[in-house]
Amino acid sequence: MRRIAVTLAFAVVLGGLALAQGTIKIGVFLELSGRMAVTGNDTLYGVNVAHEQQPTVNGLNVELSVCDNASTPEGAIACANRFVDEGVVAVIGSYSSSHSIPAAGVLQPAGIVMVSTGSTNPATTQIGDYIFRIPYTDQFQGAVAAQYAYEDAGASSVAIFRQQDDDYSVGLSGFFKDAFEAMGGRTTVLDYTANTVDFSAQLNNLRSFNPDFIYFTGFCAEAASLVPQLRQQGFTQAILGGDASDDTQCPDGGGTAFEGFTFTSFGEPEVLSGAAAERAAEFREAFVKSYTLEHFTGFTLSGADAYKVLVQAITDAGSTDHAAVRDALANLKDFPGVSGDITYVGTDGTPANRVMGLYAYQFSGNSWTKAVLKGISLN
Amino acid sequence: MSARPGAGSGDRSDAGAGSGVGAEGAGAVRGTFDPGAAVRAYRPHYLSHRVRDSLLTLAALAALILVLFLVDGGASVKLKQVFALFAIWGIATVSLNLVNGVTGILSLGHHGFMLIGGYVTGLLILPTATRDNLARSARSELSDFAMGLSVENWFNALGLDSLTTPETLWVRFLVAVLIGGIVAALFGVVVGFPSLRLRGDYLAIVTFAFGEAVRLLASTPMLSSFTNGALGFAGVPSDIGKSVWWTFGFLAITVFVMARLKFSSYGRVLQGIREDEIASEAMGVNTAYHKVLAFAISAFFAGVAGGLWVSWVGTARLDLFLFFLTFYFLVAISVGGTGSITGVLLGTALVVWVRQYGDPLEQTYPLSTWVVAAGVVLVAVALVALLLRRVRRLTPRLAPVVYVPAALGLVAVLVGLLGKGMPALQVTWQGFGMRAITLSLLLMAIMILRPVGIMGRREFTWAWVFRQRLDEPTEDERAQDAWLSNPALGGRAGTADGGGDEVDP
Amino acid sequence: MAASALVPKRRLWIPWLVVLGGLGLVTWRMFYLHGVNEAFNAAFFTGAVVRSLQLGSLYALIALGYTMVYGIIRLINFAHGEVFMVGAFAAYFLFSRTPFPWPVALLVAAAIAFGVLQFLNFWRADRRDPVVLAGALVVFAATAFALASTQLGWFWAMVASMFVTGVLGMTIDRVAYRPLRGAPRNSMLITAIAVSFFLQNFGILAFSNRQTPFRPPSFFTGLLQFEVFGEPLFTSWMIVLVPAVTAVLVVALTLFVTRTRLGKAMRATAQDAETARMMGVNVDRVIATTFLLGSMLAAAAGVMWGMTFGSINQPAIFGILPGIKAFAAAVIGGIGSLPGAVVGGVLLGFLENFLTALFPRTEYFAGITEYKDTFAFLAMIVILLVRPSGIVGEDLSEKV
Amino acid sequence: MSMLELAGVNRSFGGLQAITDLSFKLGEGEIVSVIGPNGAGKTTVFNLITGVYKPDSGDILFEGKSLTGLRPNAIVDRGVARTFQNLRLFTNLTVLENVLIPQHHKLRSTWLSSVFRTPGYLAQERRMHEAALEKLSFFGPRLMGFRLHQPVQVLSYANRRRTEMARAMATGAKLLLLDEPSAGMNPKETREITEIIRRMRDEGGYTILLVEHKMNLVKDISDRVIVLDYGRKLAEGAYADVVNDPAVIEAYLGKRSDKTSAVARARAADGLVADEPGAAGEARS
Repeated sequence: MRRIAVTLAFAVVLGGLALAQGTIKIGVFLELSGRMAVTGNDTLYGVNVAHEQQPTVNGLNVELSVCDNASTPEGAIACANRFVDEGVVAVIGSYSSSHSIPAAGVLQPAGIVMVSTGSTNPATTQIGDYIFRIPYTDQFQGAVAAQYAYEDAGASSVAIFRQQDDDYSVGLSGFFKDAFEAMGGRTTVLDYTANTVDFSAQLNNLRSFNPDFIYFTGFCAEAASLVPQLRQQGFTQAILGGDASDDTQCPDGGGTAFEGFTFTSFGEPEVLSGAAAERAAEFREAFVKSYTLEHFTGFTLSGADAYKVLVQAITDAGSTDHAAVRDALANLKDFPGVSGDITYVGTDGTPANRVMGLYAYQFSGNSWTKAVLKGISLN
Repeated sequence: MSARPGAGSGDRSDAGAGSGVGAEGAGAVRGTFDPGAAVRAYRPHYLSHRVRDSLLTLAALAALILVLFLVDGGASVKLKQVFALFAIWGIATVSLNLVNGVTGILSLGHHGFMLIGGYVTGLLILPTATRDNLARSARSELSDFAMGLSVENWFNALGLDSLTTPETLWVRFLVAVLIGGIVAALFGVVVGFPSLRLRGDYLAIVTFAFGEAVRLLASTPMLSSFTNGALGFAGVPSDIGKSVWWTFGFLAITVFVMARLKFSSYGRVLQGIREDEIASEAMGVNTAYHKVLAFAISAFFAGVAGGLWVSWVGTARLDLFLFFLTFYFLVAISVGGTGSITGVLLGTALVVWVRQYGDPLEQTYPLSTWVVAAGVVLVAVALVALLLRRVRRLTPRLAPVVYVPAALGLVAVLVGLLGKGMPALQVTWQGFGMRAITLSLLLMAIMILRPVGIMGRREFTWAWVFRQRLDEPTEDERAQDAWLSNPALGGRAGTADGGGDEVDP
Repeated sequence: MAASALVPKRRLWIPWLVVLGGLGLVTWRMFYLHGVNEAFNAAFFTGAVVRSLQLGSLYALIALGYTMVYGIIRLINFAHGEVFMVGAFAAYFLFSRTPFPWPVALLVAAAIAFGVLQFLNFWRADRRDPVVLAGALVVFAATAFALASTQLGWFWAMVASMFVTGVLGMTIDRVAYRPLRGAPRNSMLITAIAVSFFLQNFGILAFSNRQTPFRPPSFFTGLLQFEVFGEPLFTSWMIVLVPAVTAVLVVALTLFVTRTRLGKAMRATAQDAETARMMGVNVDRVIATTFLLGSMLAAAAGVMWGMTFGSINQPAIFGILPGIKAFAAAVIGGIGSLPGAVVGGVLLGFLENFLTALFPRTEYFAGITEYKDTFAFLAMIVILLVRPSGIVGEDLSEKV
Repeated sequence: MSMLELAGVNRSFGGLQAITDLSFKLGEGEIVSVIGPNGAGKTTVFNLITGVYKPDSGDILFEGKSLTGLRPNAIVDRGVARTFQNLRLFTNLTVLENVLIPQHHKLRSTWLSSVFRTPGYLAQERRMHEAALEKLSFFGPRLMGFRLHQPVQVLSYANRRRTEMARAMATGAKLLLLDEPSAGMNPKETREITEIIRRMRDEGGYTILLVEHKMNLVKDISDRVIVLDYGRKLAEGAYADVVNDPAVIEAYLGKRSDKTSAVARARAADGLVADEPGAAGEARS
């Protein structure tokens, strides 16, 4: 009888608490449709799983307000405006710099914290002090790649393939070029535009330069045409790609041409070390309960961490005040994220020294898989 | 006073009215016609309703300002920016309409002009802090010369320090957007030149090639010292582009200029070129000059729209200026009414609405929902077709175009509703690109069913609201017409045919 | 009247001068380049020529569809690039997703059988002819069975994709263009743009929103090595396959247009649709046939494009650039003229490929590769301004 | 000095010699008709004079100055305007607008002052309206009143012809080239148009060159007639002289030895000399 009474009382208290509990909103805007929808959705799944793991903060329910930016800048702005209207506490998103930057232009003046999950363009966090990101910048990636090419691959002359109408590619190839030339190597940049399929002209230029290493900074769509053509025309040099090459469909069309194609990308559980690796593996287990493994990429971890750092910052701030959340986030130090430790102290909103993964495509039986080579980072 | 051209009043009441009827039976004693009296008796129609029209226009403007006031002060930031976006795209569509609708040249390179205006404006108003940031950044491709191009620097050099404060951003923006427009207009002249030799679809393709080539060239080393290549520049001040008042102010100026132009002698000539270019030339019209002029004016306002668009987004980037922009403008113009400024604004509102509030269309739904939706659309198509056949009195009323979609649609609805449990129909499917699909289907439907668009070539006028027709004969005129056709029947006015076409004896 | 007054003034030596002068310049440039850098040897230039021919053949196949439609109804079929895209995707599905489940197989087989029905129709000229109906039925049964049970090889995938895409072309004509016959040209062009946008986005909805791998048999993609003057020339068998298939299709098309009744009706309609109609030509059927043939050629180009370049890009952008460039090729050659499309396509292939091989990046020169995509547009604008009828086309200017 | 002078004009299309060594003169205030069988090159003459085509050789002088090489609009500036055989009106525009457009080339205001409706522009616009109404009133009340605001496409064929003539007059040209002004008109309307052409000369002071097939119209108003055949001038002179010229009769009727049937010859002769076939209809009304 007494137990029943206690249980009842407990239930009443709990129920009352639940009723009294307010909700806070966190905005999520990602490329859920349009040309970047694959990565956008993968990221959203990561956010969702992290949300399931930590649905409350400071005793308040967190409600995700998901908005699709349709992979367009004006869609991103529409989302940002919606968040301002809804009075969200903070915003997660977006994958592409093309969409993060316009939205940051809305959120910074409105004083709302934004944590980008995939924007690697340095300009994003330069917009203001309310803008943060989870990944490394292209500067970091370029430097890591240059170090790899020069030291591990022993290259002294590198041909860089650059998509001239894409800022990610232009930025990354520039940083690589600077870092590689600073080490004493020679580079040449070969430009192409989006949707190029016939690379003969670029290969003609390549022939006279005759490099000993090739760095590809573009996207899968073009790599899928470029790499087989390189091989067909007798270029046997090692090729390194950036994180935009991270897609197992990438090598699918080129026969065996992609064998040995390496690329740097976001750290997956295997490349992380110590506690971070365990956290990531744990998260992956949670992830496969709701989604299939093929959706688990570095961007998934990035999305999860964006949610986690925000929850941590709101907890630290003890309130949902925008400025307090920002201050708490800016003071975040050694946060145990699933994609590695995250520290915002003393940075412009980009976490310090992140770990990247070095991967290679391997042909196994009937399909291509992504093989983990190692985790790399700047020494 | 004799003819007062459709010109005097400042409002748009002279829009469709143009000028009016008045020669009511001027000396219409049958058989005698005094030309002098007819000319003297001519009087623009709107003069009789001038006060009413002005008052109504003022009231409408006041209502618009009230709405803007509510939107500006209201809670929803999104609504506010949708309004601003409507105004910006409205400037672009109304200016494209000058070439596409009024002059009848299909221009597909409007996004190219917007790109030019946008980049120029963006570069000129980039704040010094952002500029320094860019200069420090390792990746900037901007040359020092381009870095120095800043309205703020110019004002400083001129000693106008009071105009370099954040509060006076609008002054700098006005200067920048003016320069952006002028540069775009210069390119408009350049693009206008092929129009001297080419006609119709060839010209459309050349303008299309221009729009694409501008974007491709903007990222090459040739221009990247000004455009910063593909990187573009972030941090363009958004205060003007996101302000409802400023954007609607620019829209008002654009509409004012375009409406006045359309109903001036120049506008008539441009419409003449649309109707028949060879005849225009044979009537002394310097078609080359006027086509280039139309391109230049249109490009100027496109440049202004580009500047505002860059300001609205806050960055100047190449992927803001893809061909889809011109496509949406084309949808707005064609759906609203080719050549009609009010119609074009209507179309723009529709396009902006679908673009900004159409996200439910692109969500993930089970396949059964999609099948039902497709079925409903097909049934709607059948109903519209049936209605049209009724209105146009076509037989057989139940043509294949009616029953085929109807049958398919009904089957789809039934399958979707009854087969809900079927595993094949429970697969979820995301409606990628449904907004664009909707708009392109709408465009197709409009082109097939009503190629001139909802408003046609008409403008919204008060005379139209009050059903005042200028082109319908008065009783006297009807009688006279009948007499002209056949004097023997002259007495009985009612027998003459209303259209007034002569009936051969 | 002097007889000489009747002879048109034509300076026949000018084209020859241009061609020979150009060849001379090219030869000089090649020797110069070889002097600058040993890498630019005969094998290098031979490779550039064959690759130009390969790319040019693909452009030519697409351009034929533009030129045929333009010749018949004076419409720039903006959606043709997207038809090409659908052709590539159809082939992809037929090629790597077969065997299909039965309902899909029946649907696809119906489309193919309808296309075949049209072809039998060319021959018998009556759709109710028992031979035609029986043929279509046999094709329907056979294809349905084949699609549901086996995986198609690239050749049969290409043929099937050609029929599916051809039927799509006819459907576009029936639904979007036929109601607009006689409407202003601008309305038709705007509709074509709308169809193009529709297909792009429908492609995203239905196929995928990312690039799709196209797995050609490794026989075609593997490394193939020749010796040219002792220097190795690396290439693959596609270099032979593409021009060969193109040549076969062009010859077949030419035979069709010149030798068959329907082909003659087609030429008559191109000359003057009204008169052709009065002479008993079923103009609508001729136009539908034009769309069918043009779309089939585009589908063939799509398949070979996928095989050549290994993957096909996402539907929203795949068709745009090849489509527009092929249109430029058609204009360069002379729109409305079949040989013109082939000449223009091959010429564009050489412009994009051989020209960049002639001006590669050297120590002293940054190269012209960055501007490669604008060549087609620039060449088209120049041709339109200098000789609007194109290289081999006839004059289409308006009569007063 | 003659107003218009063609001196040895030649023009060929491909291998076809459309106009061969054509010379004639036109004095001020004259009404001259150009007649000839179909395909004789009458419309080509108009196209050559108005600059649509350039002559291969020879010269066209208007008031002593050469017109060759000028663009059509520049030729209108000089004072030569035309109508078209198959009506080229601005069909979606109103009658009034159709007659205002040809006056635009005389407008001396920039587009900006037309946007801001400066007094100078408004005054010109008013004058343009007056002139337009004046030209339209040439045709009586038919094109006045509500018709001013009707789009041309709803007008009857005859009214369109009239609008086109008014439009040509409104250019301010001194020389009008009328290409079959009475095509598609019934006999009553043809008589009316004959009268109007005469009034255009007498009251408007225009010099008129016309191409016409209806011989009674030609007979009634022409001061002179020029006969073309296969691009050459067969004959020139007063109507009565020209129609009796054996070369002209041969051009129209063929040679005696021709196997043309008597009926066909009679029909052709009907068109050339007799009143037109519509005479019966006229009697009925």
